[in-house]
Amino acid sequence: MVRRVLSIQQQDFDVARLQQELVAEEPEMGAVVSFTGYVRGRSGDREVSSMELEHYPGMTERSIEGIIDQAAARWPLLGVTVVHRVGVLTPGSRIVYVGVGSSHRGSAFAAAEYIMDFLKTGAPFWKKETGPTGACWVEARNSDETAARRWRD
Amino acid sequence: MVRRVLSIQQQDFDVARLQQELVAEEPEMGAVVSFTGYVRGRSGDREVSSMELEHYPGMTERSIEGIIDQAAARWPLLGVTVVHRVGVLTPGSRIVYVGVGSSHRGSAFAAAEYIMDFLKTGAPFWKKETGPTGACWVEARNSDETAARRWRD
Amino acid sequence: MIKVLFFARIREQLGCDGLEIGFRENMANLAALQASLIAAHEPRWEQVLNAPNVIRAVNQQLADLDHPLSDGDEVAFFPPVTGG
Amino acid sequence: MIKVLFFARIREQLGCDGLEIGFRENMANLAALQASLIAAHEPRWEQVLNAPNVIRAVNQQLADLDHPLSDGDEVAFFPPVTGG
Repeated sequence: MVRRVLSIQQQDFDVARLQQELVAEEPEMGAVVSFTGYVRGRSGDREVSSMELEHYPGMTERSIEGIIDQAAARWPLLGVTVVHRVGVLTPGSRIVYVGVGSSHRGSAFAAAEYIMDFLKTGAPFWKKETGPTGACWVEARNSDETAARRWRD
Repeated sequence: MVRRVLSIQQQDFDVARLQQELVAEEPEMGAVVSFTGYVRGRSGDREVSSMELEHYPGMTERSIEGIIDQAAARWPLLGVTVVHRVGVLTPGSRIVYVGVGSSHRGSAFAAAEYIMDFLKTGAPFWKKETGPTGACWVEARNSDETAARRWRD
Repeated sequence: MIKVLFFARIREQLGCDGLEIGFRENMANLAALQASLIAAHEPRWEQVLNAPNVIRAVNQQLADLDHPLSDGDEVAFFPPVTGG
Repeated sequence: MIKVLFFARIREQLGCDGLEIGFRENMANLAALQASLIAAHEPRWEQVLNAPNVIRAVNQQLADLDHPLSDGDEVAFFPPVTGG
């Protein structure tokens, strides 16, 4: 079973520490690919002053465990870390971290992108953006569905 | 022109600081993909006790600038950082960092992998591995050429 | 007893985080449970729960309307996800 | 003057980091320069510089053997790269 760290949390995270833990004491580790998502100050042409992230406790963790299992079955991975924040976040804040360690870069890149694509479409998180004219739930994007679907072909 | 940081250096680097500089003050930044390469303790079935990285000063920087230009022409990028170490490194050490920032994750993933593939095949660096039975120059891998070639199709 | 949860936009449109309803023989599947919820509330519930992009889960796994239910199940209704 | 550099395995096989040679009319291209280098050294240079996977650069850009040379150019010989 691939070494894994999974956390849903309100507080910020430290990418260097997460990467250090992913790599630690693993002599075969040759490649780490990480993704960090940030709150942008604009969404389309709306200004965003803050964002609130809601999730479904329990189901979120199960979904992400399942996504990691799928990725580990497809590629030879040495470690996977997924951290996703919830609560109120301001522009420039980190939202999500996905780190994947492997012996070679090809599987690390592929698995990190796979995990992000399925996290976007299969893990129960919802974003509500607040701007000068009020708060709106973010609508799901077709491009995310398309990104996840290409792994099934 | 995409904001860029490029360094060839003997000393280690701090992935959190490099990522912080990549993101700083850019309100459109939504996604950062980073790759970190590490010295592995084994190479095939040979044990590796240390590795020496040689480069061609001048041409190395030009090659990497050209690779970044190509990536920035293909994808809408907000920032690119490439740091490559030279000199003697021991297993577990960081060798290379590629960080790419963009508004959306698709272009950040694609450009980071593109830059790594061309760095592996087009930038003049050479590795010599030292193990219990002596030192050997690392042979170029066909899989790296194949990885770079797929971007041309 | 069936535990019913609502999230995000759906939670706000219904003005309800969740509720518990006694399990009855006529709640054999998710469609039947949804019909009981609609019957027991204002017309707004019908519009919200029948909307084409509502996602449903039973015991934290995605489920279609014909998914069978048992006493003690946890059912959730939510909009398409937007995390990451 | 042409500045000639050797790197990595090729540097070690030749036992030489680099050298400078006066530019002459008969060094019109990279092939001609390579022939002069081979003619001026031990037979080992021919094996090393003619090996099928040798990479060559002129003024820090990859170049084929028919690449023209001018006085003041920087020429490099090196094996396939293995960084990253």
